[in-house]
Amino acid sequence: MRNDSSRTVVASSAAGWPRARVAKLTGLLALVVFVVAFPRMAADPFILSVGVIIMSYAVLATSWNFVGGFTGYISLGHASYSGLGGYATVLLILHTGVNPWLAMFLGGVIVALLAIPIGIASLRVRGASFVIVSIALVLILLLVFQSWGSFTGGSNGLRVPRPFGDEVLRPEQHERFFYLHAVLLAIAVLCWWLIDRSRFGTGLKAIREDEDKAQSLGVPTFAYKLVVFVISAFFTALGGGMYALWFGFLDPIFQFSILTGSYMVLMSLLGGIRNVFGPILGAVIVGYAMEFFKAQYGDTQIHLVALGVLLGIVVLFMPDGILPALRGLVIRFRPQATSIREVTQEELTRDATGSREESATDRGTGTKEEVSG
Amino acid sequence: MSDTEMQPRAEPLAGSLATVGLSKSFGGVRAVDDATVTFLPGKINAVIGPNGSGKTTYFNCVTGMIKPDSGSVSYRGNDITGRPPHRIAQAGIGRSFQLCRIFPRMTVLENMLVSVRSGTVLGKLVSARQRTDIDRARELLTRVGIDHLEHAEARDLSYGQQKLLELAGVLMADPETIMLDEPAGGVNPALIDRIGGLVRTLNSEGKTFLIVEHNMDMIMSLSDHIVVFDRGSPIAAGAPEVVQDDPRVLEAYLGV
Amino acid sequence: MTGSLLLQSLVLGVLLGGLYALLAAGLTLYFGVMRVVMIAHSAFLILAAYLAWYFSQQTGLDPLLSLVFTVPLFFGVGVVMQRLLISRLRPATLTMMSVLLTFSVALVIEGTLGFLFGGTHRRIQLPYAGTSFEIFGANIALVKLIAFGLAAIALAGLYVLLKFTPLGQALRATIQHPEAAQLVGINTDRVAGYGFGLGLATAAIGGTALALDSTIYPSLHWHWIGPLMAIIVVGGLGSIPGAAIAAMALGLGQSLLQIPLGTTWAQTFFYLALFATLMLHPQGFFGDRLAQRF
Amino acid sequence: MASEQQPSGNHLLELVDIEAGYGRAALVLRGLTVRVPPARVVCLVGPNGAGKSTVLKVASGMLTPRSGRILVGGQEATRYTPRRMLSAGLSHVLQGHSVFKELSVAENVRLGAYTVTSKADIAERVDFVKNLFPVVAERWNSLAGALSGGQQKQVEFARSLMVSPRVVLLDEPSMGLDPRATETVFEQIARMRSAGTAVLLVEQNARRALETADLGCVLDLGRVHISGPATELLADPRLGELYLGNRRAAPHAPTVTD
Amino acid sequence: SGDDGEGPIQIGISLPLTGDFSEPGKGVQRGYEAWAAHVNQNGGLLGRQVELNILDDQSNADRVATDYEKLINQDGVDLVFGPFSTRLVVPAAQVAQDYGFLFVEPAGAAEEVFEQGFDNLFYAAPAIAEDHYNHLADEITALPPNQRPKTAAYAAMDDPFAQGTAYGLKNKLQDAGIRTVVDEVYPPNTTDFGSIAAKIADSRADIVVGGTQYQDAVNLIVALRQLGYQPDMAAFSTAPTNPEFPRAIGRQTEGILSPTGYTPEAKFPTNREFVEFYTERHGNEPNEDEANAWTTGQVVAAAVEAVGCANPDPECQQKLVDWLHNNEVDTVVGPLSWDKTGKPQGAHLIQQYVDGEIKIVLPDETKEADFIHPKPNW
Ligand SMILES: Nc1ncnc2c1ncn2[C@@H]1O[C@H](COP(=O)(O)OP(=O)(O)OP(=O)(O)O)[C@@H](O)[C@H]1O
Ligand SMILES: Nc1ncnc2c1ncn2[C@@H]1O[C@H](COP(=O)(O)OP(=O)(O)OP(=O)(O)O)[C@@H](O)[C@H]1O
Ligand SMILES: [Mg+2]
Ligand SMILES: [Mg+2]
Repeated sequence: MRNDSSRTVVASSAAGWPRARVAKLTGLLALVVFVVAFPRMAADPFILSVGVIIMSYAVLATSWNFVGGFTGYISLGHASYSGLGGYATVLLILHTGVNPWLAMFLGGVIVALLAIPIGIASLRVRGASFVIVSIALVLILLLVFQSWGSFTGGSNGLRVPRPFGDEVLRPEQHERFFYLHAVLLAIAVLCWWLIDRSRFGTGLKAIREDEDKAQSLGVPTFAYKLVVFVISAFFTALGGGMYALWFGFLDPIFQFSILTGSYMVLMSLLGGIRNVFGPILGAVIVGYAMEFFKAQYGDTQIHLVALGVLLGIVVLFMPDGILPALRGLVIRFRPQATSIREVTQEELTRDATGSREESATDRGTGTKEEVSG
Repeated sequence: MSDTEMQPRAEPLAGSLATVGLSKSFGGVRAVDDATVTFLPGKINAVIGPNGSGKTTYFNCVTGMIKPDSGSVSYRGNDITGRPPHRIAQAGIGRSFQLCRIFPRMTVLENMLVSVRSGTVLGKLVSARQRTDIDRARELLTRVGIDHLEHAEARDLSYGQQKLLELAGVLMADPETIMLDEPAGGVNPALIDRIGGLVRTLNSEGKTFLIVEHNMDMIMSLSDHIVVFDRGSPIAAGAPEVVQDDPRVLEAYLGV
Repeated sequence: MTGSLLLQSLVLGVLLGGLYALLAAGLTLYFGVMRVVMIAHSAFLILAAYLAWYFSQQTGLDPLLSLVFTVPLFFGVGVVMQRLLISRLRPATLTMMSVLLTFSVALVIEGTLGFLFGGTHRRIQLPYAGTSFEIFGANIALVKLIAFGLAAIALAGLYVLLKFTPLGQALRATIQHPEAAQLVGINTDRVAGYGFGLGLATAAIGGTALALDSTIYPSLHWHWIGPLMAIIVVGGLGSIPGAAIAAMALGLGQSLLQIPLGTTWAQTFFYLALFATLMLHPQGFFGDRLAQRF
Repeated sequence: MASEQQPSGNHLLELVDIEAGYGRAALVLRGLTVRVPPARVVCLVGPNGAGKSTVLKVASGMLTPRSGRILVGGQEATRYTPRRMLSAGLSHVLQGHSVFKELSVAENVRLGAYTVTSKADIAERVDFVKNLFPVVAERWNSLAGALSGGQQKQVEFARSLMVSPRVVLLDEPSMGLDPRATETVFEQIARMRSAGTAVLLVEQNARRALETADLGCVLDLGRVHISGPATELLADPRLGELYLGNRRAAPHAPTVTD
Repeated sequence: SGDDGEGPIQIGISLPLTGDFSEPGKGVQRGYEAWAAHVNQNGGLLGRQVELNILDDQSNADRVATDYEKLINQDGVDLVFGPFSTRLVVPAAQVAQDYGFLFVEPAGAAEEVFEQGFDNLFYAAPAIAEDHYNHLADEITALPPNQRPKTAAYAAMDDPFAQGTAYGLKNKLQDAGIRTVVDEVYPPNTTDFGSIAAKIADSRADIVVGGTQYQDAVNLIVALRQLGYQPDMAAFSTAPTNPEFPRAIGRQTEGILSPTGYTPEAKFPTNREFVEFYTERHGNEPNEDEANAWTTGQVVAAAVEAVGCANPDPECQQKLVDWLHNNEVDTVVGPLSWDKTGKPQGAHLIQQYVDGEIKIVLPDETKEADFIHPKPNW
């Protein structure tokens, strides 16, 4: 009656763990080396400036991913915080004359403070409503910053004083900003990683899956959401502030644009929102693709079409992002394995009746983590 | 203390869960209607009643998922009416849902680590998952017999296994009072026995249970005290043998 | 401010509200009924507007006649889009992924329009563009009235279709539980396709109405997304009467507020209304949505 | 069991040698054969995750099997869509909650008769189910999603009664129902049988189901473990311990191990 | 690149060929290309051919900066010309400044552009936005008291250029005692002008002034007509000079005023050559955008010829800058000279639709038709 061969046996991969970890560490190290060496390798300041832009994208996407990746709340309006961060930084410099870096940090803090009431208002709703609110926020800020010319410079825009003074030439400035962005990115990534591993992160992921259930398990969901929302706004604002210092000019139309926010979402999803490096990979791909499409189809609107098609393909065929898709590919080429050890009713009953030791040898094998490395 | 009569309105027992005059209506439907109930601490309490008699709504009101229109809920002498669900959970009341709810795209182990008994957000942020938590999660999974699925994504589990996972998740926060909404619904009879055994063991360790169930075999063999709901109000309460023969119960519930 | 200005603003507000209601109707449909966040809706509006413009440009006929083919065309496109794109999304992540998928569709439409027609601002030249008649001292422009009429007809039709026909019921059933709908004999693929087609058909009408009294250009759709989204949230996601009432209220409000506040600050009214709705009544003011069950 | 590979004419529903699974994942059903004769109730029991619901999904065309044949009334129906299955006379009630939550109870019930064209028939059926389940009549105009879990199940069952097919697939119809409603459901199943309908029933309330059923199959890990007349299965002590649960919740003494 | 006398002179330009500013952007492109063709036909610059390297900035400020970065660093251009739109000029000028490049631009007309402290920037047009209506202001203030308008309504797009034009006139008319009864500023994305028009109509202002670009002017005019408002004078920036304008408005253009920096009829020495050359290439006369681009070319060419160098070396570029600060250049829009900030010192012409044709009516020296006042009904 009972058929033993029906149980899928998965080879124990006790040695798999360290190997996976070594691979990860090696990858990380290679990444760091690449980032450090990039400015030296860049053929000219233009390449370097593209590098700075991609870095900035990576910072913004990673910052976005604090909310999007953990809680599953999709904000299409994160340009609000990068824009506010940029303006806060520059207005602080212009009006109080503080050191630009201090201004950038204070800008981040101010935006984080602003994010508290915004979060309280907008995190009350989920799903589609939240998306809409986030869009509305950008549009409202655009109107305010555009109209309140006396304070924000209005549609004339604001010119940003150069943080390093005039003696630092532009290529040199690119290089410095590349590293500064890299440092900010590293901090954001570290922070994301820490949260990912913390109980707080587990609570946030639970919110993403089932908010009410999480609350019934004692997770103060609203506080959790708010905290991560503020963290996200803080990093996004720092990213916006740093970009403003580098770019040197603020125009409300470009600061508060739905497209900017959409790019953050696109980049994160493209790479994979459940992975620390997903948004970075996404930023690199999108940044490169935009340069590529522009170079290829620059003076027609075909570049928009190309970007749209790219995005559509990702959504349809790699909905979890590239990193998970790649991992899926790796798994598929490994020997057939399921993540679940199948158990017959008999074994279950036997387990229940206390013969634990006997079945303990079977247990702990063939787990998902080990299979996927 | 007598099992057979309903508790007097005024003084809920210290250490027990009780409601006084709890009511909740939706539109014209009085889902819970002036429910005054006291549950016995340290015992297995059952809540039975026909479909739509307000059992789930009652649970929801007690655990703060729904704000009651009137009445109060007290737990261990504290008024917990209208507190948000997570505060109630942190006060030591854990619950499961009628339609099994787990976190589908998290692994079984991660599911276990969601429970929060106390601590600030900041504390949770700083503290990485502690070994002790993981060990405890593993122990509970072993207890419900799904420890071998530790790294599987919860959505890959079969219905019964998900039920067990939900139960284990509730236990993770080590609540003193555990409210289960139809733990046996859709579960294989062999597993029902297993759940029953687990409930009994935990009860002997001092946990209080409130169980909503339609499986009369399970209720009758498991519970110490039964509260019968009909049309939103408790109509009878007492020991299984007593309730079983109450004509009101027979009429309302068993339709005899 | 004079009384006549007030009256004039009222009239303009009502007419504007009608147009908003039509433009938001399709969004409500995808959103409330199908859980799809259709960012591309306004891009389709602009596409329809371009088709109307192109039609009248090429034939010299009244742009309204273009409806004869744009409505069926858009319906068909909607069916195809649902079948080929939307239906491939996983239900669990539908809301989120549909944002991106339809965003990409919007980019493609904008890019194609830009490619074909350039970035030039176009305006249909109508012999009756400036025609208006006076009622109680307020001027009503003929084109605005036509747009309003189109909106009223389209909305009423949509409402009846959804509420009182088997298709409407089947549509709602399909969205709520596709498997069960299939098992009672509903051709869920076809029905979901029809639902999407209907939404796009309203975009065809809305776009044409829009083109009657406004210049159009490929990136115009970005400017419509915000106000339309605000309308459907205030109206309660998924409620067509709700969207219509909210559109009317917001249109009127905007029109009246413009007198004391000016255009810019009056525009923020939409978003303030949105935030107020969320604070006071998150499920929107007219949505007959189910209270959350646990 | 495995020897009866040939379709035989006198069954209303036949699943022969079915292998099926979800997506690219491993097989769930591994060569399973189930036959339902006319006017008989066949009950599938088995542990959670054994593949019972999957059997029904394959039978109703919701899941295409990777191999094997499906016959309805002796006619080949292997790659039918659910709608074709429905018109071939097969109806399926899903496990769990499948009411249309934001439609009224009335609309839900009426949608059950989506394929029925005769207005009179529908009206008659509506009266019938209203009588059968008081809650359906009482809450006729409420949104179905507002009902309690058990009430929703009743609406669902009522919805399935709006048509009278030749073969009915029922996936745990008694889950979450109170004893009275459970009885009603089993009575209806018996009525269907007397009307000549073939019923394939999946139940976790195994003892009660086997009492109503004519034939029983025990499923485990995607295979038919044991099958036979329901009364025999009920009497089998090994099955009792493993699959049907103990009548009295006795302390779990280790009994069967091999 | 970089060494003189070798191969063609590379000129880097970024233009909004797609996106919101693509229409005027393409006009500027035509102008630049015509200029380059003309120069090359006539022996080039310093005896070298010129070659344009035009990138599309997609009407986006981020892109425009990246573009100049690319042109200067990767493509190694010898000279750069400015992009279109005030919004894009400042970030572009910053890049050019940082690499020490001369930056002559055809379109950054708003006052603010010249307040940023750039010393390499020159606007290649007769006047900045605020001065566009100067001739009209003079004409109005000179009208006999009984004909002089008493009240004025202003509606301006919230855009540095468009708003600048309207407010330049507003300041002058207010000083002359003409009351402002409506002063509306609307965001660039406004498509519904009903309410603005209602306010203007309700005020019954004698004149209406639009600080507009194209689409908003058209929409505003239609909305005003729908409300039956008939001013004595209606002036709109930019839009009326667009060839699409009469088609969009229909026959009701009569009497509408607009400032322009250029007219094909202008009698400046090089203009006839330009108009002929351009008309031959494109089959129609050039517009303001094309003319401004051509002017930019002329200005840079004059400096290059005078200084005798055209390479990215900062020394050469600085010489070009210095030369332009100290000299006047003859262009198709007249002789141009600049103050320290790069602001030109001239004024715009005023055009008006007369018998369905747009004609210069002010100032008197260059007028092609008589100024019509009051304007006929629309
Ligand atoms: N949609 C699905 N995708 C992937 N795997 C699935 C899916 N549905 C079910 N499975 C898997 O198929 C197996 C059988 O599932 P099925 O639902 O048929 O079990 P069942 O016998 O009905 O169990 P229960 O009694 O819990 O309802 C389980 O291992 C389950 O994890
Ligand atoms: N969110 C809601 N909106 C409207 N009515 C509701 C809601 N929740 C519950 N009700 C109504 O309240 C009553 C009690 O429902 P409840 O779910 O508490 O019953 P129950 O005792 O748990 O039933 P069951 O045994 O079927 O689970 C029902 O009549 C139901 O229709
Ligand atoms: Mg219940
Ligand atoms: Mg099942």
